[in-house]
Amino acid sequence: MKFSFSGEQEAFRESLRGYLAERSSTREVRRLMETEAGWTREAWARMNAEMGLAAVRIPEAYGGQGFGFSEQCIVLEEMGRVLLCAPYFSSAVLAAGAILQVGTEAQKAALLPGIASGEVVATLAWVEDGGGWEAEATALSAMFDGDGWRLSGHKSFVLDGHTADLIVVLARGAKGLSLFTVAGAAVERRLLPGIDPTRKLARLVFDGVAAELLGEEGGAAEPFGRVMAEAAVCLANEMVGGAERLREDALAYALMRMQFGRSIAGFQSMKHKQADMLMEVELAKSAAYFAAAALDEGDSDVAATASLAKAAASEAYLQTAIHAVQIHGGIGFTWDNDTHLWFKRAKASEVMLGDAHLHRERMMQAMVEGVR
Amino acid sequence: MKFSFSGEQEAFRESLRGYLAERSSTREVRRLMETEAGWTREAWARMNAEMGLAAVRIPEAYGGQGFGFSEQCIVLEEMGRVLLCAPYFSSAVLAAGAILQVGTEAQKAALLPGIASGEVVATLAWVEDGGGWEAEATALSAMFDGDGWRLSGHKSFVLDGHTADLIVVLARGAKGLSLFTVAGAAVERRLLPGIDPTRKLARLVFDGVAAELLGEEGGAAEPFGRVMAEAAVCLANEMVGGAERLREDALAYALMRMQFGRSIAGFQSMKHKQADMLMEVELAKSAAYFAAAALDEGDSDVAATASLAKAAASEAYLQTAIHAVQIHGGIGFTWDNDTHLWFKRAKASEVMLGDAHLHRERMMQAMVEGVR
Amino acid sequence: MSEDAVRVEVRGWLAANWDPELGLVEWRTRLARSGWGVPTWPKQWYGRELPEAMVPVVEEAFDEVGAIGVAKTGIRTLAAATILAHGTDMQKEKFLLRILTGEDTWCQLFSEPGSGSDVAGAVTRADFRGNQWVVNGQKVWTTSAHKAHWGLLLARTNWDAAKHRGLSYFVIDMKQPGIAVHPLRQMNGFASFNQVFLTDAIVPPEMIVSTEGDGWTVTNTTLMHERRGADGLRGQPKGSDRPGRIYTEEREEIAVALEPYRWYPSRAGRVDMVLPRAIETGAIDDPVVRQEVAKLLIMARCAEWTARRARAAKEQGRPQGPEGSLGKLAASVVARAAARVHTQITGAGALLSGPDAPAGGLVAEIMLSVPAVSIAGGTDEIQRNIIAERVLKMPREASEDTKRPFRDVPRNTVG
Amino acid sequence: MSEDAVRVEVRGWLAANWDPELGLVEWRTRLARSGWGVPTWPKQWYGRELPEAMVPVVEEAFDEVGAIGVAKTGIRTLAAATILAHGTDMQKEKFLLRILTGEDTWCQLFSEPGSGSDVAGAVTRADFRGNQWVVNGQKVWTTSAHKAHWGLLLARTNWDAAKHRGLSYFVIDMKQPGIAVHPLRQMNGFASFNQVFLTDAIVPPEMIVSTEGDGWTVTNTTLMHERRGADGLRGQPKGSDRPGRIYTEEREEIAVALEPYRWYPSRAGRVDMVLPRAIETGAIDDPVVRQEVAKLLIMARCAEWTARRARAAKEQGRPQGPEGSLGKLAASVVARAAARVHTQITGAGALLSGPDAPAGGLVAEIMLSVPAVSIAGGTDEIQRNIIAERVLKMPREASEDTKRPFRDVPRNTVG
Repeated sequence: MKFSFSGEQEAFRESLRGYLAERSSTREVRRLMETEAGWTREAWARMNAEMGLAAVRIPEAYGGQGFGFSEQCIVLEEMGRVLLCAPYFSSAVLAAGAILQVGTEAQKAALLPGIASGEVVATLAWVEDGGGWEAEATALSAMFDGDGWRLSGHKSFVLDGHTADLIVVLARGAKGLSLFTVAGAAVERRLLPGIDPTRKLARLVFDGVAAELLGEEGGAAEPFGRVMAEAAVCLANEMVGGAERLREDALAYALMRMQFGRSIAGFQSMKHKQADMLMEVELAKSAAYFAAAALDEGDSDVAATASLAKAAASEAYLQTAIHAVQIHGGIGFTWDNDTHLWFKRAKASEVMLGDAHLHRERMMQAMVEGVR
Repeated sequence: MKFSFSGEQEAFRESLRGYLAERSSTREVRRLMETEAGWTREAWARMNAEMGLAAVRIPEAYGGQGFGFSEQCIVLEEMGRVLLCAPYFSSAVLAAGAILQVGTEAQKAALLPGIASGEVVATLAWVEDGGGWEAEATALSAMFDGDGWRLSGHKSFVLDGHTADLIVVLARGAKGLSLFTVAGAAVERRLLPGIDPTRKLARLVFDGVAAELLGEEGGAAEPFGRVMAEAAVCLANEMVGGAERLREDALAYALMRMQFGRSIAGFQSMKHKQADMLMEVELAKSAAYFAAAALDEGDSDVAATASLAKAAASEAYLQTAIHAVQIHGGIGFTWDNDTHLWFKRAKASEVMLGDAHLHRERMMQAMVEGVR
Repeated sequence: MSEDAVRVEVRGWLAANWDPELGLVEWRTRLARSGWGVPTWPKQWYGRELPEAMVPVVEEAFDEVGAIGVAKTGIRTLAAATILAHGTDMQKEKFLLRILTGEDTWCQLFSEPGSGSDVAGAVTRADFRGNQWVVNGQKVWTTSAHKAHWGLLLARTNWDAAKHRGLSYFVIDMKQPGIAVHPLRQMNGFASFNQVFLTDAIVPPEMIVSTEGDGWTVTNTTLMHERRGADGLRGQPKGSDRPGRIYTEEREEIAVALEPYRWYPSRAGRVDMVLPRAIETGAIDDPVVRQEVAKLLIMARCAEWTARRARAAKEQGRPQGPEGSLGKLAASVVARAAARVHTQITGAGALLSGPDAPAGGLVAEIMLSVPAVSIAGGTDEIQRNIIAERVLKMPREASEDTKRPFRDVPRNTVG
Repeated sequence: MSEDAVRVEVRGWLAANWDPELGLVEWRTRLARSGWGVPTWPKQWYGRELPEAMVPVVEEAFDEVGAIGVAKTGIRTLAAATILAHGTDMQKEKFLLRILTGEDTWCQLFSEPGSGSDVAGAVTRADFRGNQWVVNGQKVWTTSAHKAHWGLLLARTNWDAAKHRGLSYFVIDMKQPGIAVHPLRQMNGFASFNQVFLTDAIVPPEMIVSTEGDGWTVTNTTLMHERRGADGLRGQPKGSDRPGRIYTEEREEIAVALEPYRWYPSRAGRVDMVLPRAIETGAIDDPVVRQEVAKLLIMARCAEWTARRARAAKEQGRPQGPEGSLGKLAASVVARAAARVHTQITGAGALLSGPDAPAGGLVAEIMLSVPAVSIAGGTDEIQRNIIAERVLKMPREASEDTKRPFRDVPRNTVG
C-alpha cells in the first residue's frame, strides 16, 4: 500500500491550491451561497476549461484524464479547503461514479464526455423523504409501459438536484433496484433550505417521467454499494481538506490575537487544544488517503475502509469546527467571520451519506464478515 | 425533593470521617488487602461497637438504628473515601437489603439483629460464571426434597463470599426465582484473584446444600430488582466518596509538586484538568445524593434514578482515577504510591453491579416505559 | 420584622392598591414609591431595607393576587444595582425610578472587539475636553443598544496608568448623534446583539459613576450582579395570561424584550426535546441512540441537581461549596452533547433548515446556536480558570499586562 | 558506492564469514571489525561511512542468509551513539566494541524522583574531590540497572550556574560499592525499572563525556536518538527459530532483555485482541459494543497509517511533516480506549485477575498497565507542549528556572 503522494501528485496539489485560492475566495463563496443555484455555469465552465477538474477520474476513452481516486481525492481535498461552490461532487463523483459502475459501454461513451468537460452537470438521486441512505430504502417505482420506462415517486436530499441537467435515479421495479437517467428539466424540483448554504439540496417529484435504463435491469443493488463506498471516500477527502483549513485558520488567529497583554497562542490550554486538533486532523487525513489508495489498488475490504474514512472524517471535521469557533471566541460566532461557513459544511458533511454511527456499523459488519 | 443534608447529617459525616481516617489509613488498607480474608473480625466488631455502622439502615425493630438511605449513603461515601476493608457492602447493603425486601417478619427478626450488630457477616450471591448481573441469568437450582430445600449449582463474583457466615442466594425453582439463606460454612468456596485487592470476591459451589427459603417461593424477581436498585445507589455513593478523595489528593499533589522551577498546579492544562475533575465529581455526587433521597422519599421512578446514579459514578470515578494517576506522573504508576489502590477500586466498581452501558440501557428502558 | 408581620403588611398594601386595570407605568410608580417593589433596597430609594430572606414572602403575596412587580427585563437590574452602590444622589434620583417602572431601557457598553474575555483591556477612550467627556471607540455584544435610552460605559481615561487603574465608568445618553448602533448578525442568522460605534460622543461631567480611574471597581459591581443572576435554573419570563389591561401591557413588554433572544433556548440544546423526538422518530428503538440519549440525560440531570444543591445550600445560609461554580461549564458540555444527539436522532433531516425542516427548523437552529453557550458570558476556558483559581485555590496565571502603563501593553489594534 | 556494489560486497563478505555455529560474541566481534555491523558509522570505528539509504540493502543481504546483526537490546544503541558523538578516543576504544558484541550492558541514569518530565532539573551531584568525581543522589525509572555494567549518568557539577549549564555527563561503572539498585514495583505488579541510589559513588576523571558543564548537550544527543527509535511501528525483537548455536544464544539474549517488559504489549492496549475477543465472547452481537470497537479500531488504524505516512515521507527524503510527531500521543489515546473496550467486552470477568481470569489474565493486565503509556517517555502533556511548540510554532511557556543560579530555583526536596 502506498503511503505517500508522488512528486507529480504534490505538484498537482500545489498548483490546484493556488488556483482555487484565487477562484474561490470566501467572498466568492458568500456571493454564490446566497444564490438559489449555488454555482454559476460560467465559473464552472471556465474552471473545467482551465483545469479540467471534472475530467480527472473519468477514463480517457470517455473524454476524461484517466487518473485514479488518489488524484480525484486531491481535487476534493483542495475543494473542501476553499468550500468551492460548484457541482463537482454531484456530477463528477456521484453521477459519474454511478455511470462508470453500471452504464453500458454505449452509455458511458454517450454520457461521460459531457460530464468530463463540465458541459453537462449530472447528479445522483437515491435518498427519499424518509432519509435512509441505504439503497434498500428506495420506494420510487419504475414501470415499463411498452414505450419505455416511467418513474413515479420522489427523491430528496439530491445534491444540486434543482440545477442538474441529468439525473441518475435509483428506482425499484419488478426485478429489484435499477438505475435510470432522466433529464433534469423533466422533473418537478424544489430547492430545500439547508444548514449548509454552500451546498444545495433539492427535492424532486417524478410524475411518470420518461427515463432511460442505465445498464441492466434489476442489478443495481451491488454496484450501487460500490458507488456509495467510493463516494464516502471522496467525501472523506473533501472533509479533511476543510478540517485542515479550519485548523490552520484557527492557529493563525490564535497566533495573532492578543488578550491580557499576550498572544492567546501562549496559553497552555490553547496549545494543547491546537495539538489535539492537529492530531485529530492528521489521523483523519491518513484514513482518507489510505482509503483512496485502497480504491486505486483494488483492495478487497474497501467497504470497511471507506466507512472507516468517512467516520473518522466526520468526527475530526466536526470537532475541528467546534474548536475553531471556540478559539475565535465571540467573533467566531458572527456571520461576518468565515468560520461558520466551514462549521456548517462540517455539520452537513457529517450527516451526508450517513453519519459516523452508520459508517461504524457498516465497517464492523464488513470486518466481522471478513473474520467469521 | 431534598437537595441538602441536614445539620445532623453533616455532623454525622464529619465525625465518621475523622473516625475512619484513623481506623483505615492506607497503611492498614495495604495490610488487609494482602490477607486472604481482606478484613478482620476484630476490627469489624470494634467498628460496630463504636460506631454502629452496620446498623444504620436496619430498622430499630430489628436491632438497627432505623435511619434511611441518605444516612447509609453518608456511611458508604465515607467508606469509599478511605477504601475501608470491611464486609459492609456485602452484609449491610446487599444481604440486609435482600432480607428487608423479601424476608418474612420472623426471618427479619431472626437474621437482621446479627447483621446490625456486625456479629453475623452476610452476603448476597446471585451472579454466576456467565457474569450476567440480571436476575434472569440465574441457573442455580432449588429443589424441595420433602425435608427441605436443596441448592445445586454455583455462584461467582460473590462479595466476601469466602468469609461470610450467612449467604443469601438467588436460585431458580419450579415457581421461578426465589431467595434462600445458607450457612457460609456449608458451601465449597474459593477466593477469586481480582483486580481490586481491597474488596474480595469468591466463587461458591452448592452441591445439594440445605437452604432456608427467604420469604415466599417464586416471588423474588421483582423485589430483587428493587434490591439491585438500592445496591446501585449505595455503590454510587461509595464511588463518589472514592472519586472525591482521589481528586483532592491529586490536587494536593499538584500544589506541592515542583517542576521547571514552579508548582505544576500553575500550569493551565493542570488547572483545567482539575476544574474538569471537580465538575465531573460534583455532578456525579449530585446524582448519588439525589438517588439516595429518592429512595427515602419513595419516588416512583427509582429504577431510572438508581441506574443514572450508578452510570454517572462509574464514568466519574474511572475518569478521576485516570486523571489522578496521570497527574502524579511516573510516581502515580508505582506500587508504593497510593493512587493505584483507588484506581483499582474505581475500575472494579465500574464493573460491579453492571457497567455504565448496562445502567444507561436500564435507565432508558425505565424512562421510555414511563413516557409511552 | 417577622415573616408574618411582613406578610400581613404587604397583603394589606396590595389589597388597598393593586388593580389590574391600571397602566403598567402607573402601577409600578405606585409600587416603587411604596417600597414593596424592591423591599431590600434602602428606604430612601424605593425600598424597605428588608433582609434577602423576606423576598420570597413578599413575592408570595404578590403571586396570591397576581400583582405585577417592578420591571426586570434587560440589564436594568444591573444598572440599578450599580447606581445604587456607586452613583450620586442626583444619579439615583434621575434613573432609579424610571428603571423600576420600565420607562427607560438600558444597555451595557463593556466588551470590545479587541477585548472579549479581557474586559479590563478596553481601549475605548474618554477624554475630558472643555467641560465634558468626549468618547471614541467601539463596543460590541451590546444587547438592546438600538432601543436603550442609557448605556453603562466603561472607557479608558488614563493611558499612563496600569491596565485596571486607567478606566472610568459612565452613564451615557444613547440617543445622541455621536452614537451609531449596528446589528451584529450571528452564524445562526439571528442578530441579537449590536455593535456600537462612539464618535465624539458626549458625556457630561456629572454622569461619571464614582471617580475617574475607579471604573474597574464599578464594573466589578455590575459583573458580580450579572453572575449572581445566572445559576442556570432561571427560565425566561413568561407573563401572565390573565385578562386585564396591565397584563396585556406586561406581555407586550416581555415580547419586545425577548424578541432578539428567541433562539436562547436552542443554544442550550433543548434537552427537553430529545426524548420526545427520539420516540417520535423511532430512533429510540436503536440501542446505540438509547446510549447517547442516556449519556445526555445523565449529564443534564446531574447538572440540574448540582445547581439545586448549590441553591439549597445558599437558602440554608451555608457557605457556597464548589458545586455553585460549575453551572456555566456544565451547561456548555450539556448543550454540545445535545446538539450531537439531536443530529443523530434526526438523521438526513438534520441537513435541512427552515419551517419545513425537522421540528419546524428547531433542530437546525439548535445545531447552529449551541456554539454560543461555551463562549458568551465567559468562555469555557475562562470558566475553568475561575474554578481552578477561586474554588480550587490554584495559582493564578502570571499577568503580563497589569503592572506597566497600559499604553505599553501589546494588544490588537482592532478585533 | 551504488546499491548494487554494496549488495555484491556485503553478500561476498557474508558468504565468506557467516557461520551459524559460531558463538554470538565471536561472530559479532568478526562482524564489528568488518564494518558491516554498523555500516553508517565512521570507518575508524567499526563502520563504513555508508549513507542511511544503504542500511536496508545491507539488512536485506543479512536476511537472505539469516545472519545475525550486532547487539541491539536495551539502551546500548543510545550509549553507542552518544559516545560516538561526544566521547574521547579512549572511551570509544573501551566501550564501542563491547556494546556491539553484547558483552556489556548499559543503563541510563537521567530521571530522578524530583524531576520526571524535567530531566534538566536533576539534583544528583557530582563533586570533584581529590582526583575523582564523587557522586551522590538518587535516580529512578532506570531499566536494567541491576544487570548493567555501565551507566550513562547526568549529574549536577555546578550549583551556581543556570539550570542547563551546571550539568555534566559521565560514564559510571555500575559494579561498585557506592551504587545500590532496588527494583521499583509498579501498580500492575511488575517491576520493570529500578531505583538507583548513589552514595559516594566514584567516577574517574577520564570518564566524563565532553566537558564539565556540557552535560545537557550530551544528554540531548541521547534523547534525540531515543525519540528517533520510537515511531510506534517497531515490534519487539523476536529472534529466529532456526537451528544453530548462534540462534540459541540470540534467543536467550532477547528473552533475558525482554523479561522485565513482558507487560509492554499490554500497556499499549492490545488492540489486536479486541475483535477476536468480541467475537469469542459474543459481545460483538451488541450494536453498542460494535460502535465502541469500531471507534477504537478507527483510531488505531488511523494512528498506524499516520506513522506509516511519516515513515514513507522520511524514506523519500521529504522534510518531516506534522504527522511524524503524533505517534506517542495517538498511542496513548488508543491504549486508553482499548482498555475501556476490553472492559466492556469482558463484563463481570473484568473484575478478575490471574491465570484463570479472562484471556489468561491479560484483560486485567491491560487495564492496570495502560496508564503507563501516557506517562512513560514523556507525558501526554509534554507531548502536546512539544507538538504545539515545535510543530505548530506556538510560543514556549515562559521559563521560570533557567536564568538564575540553580541553587535558587524552587524544587521538591524529594519526590
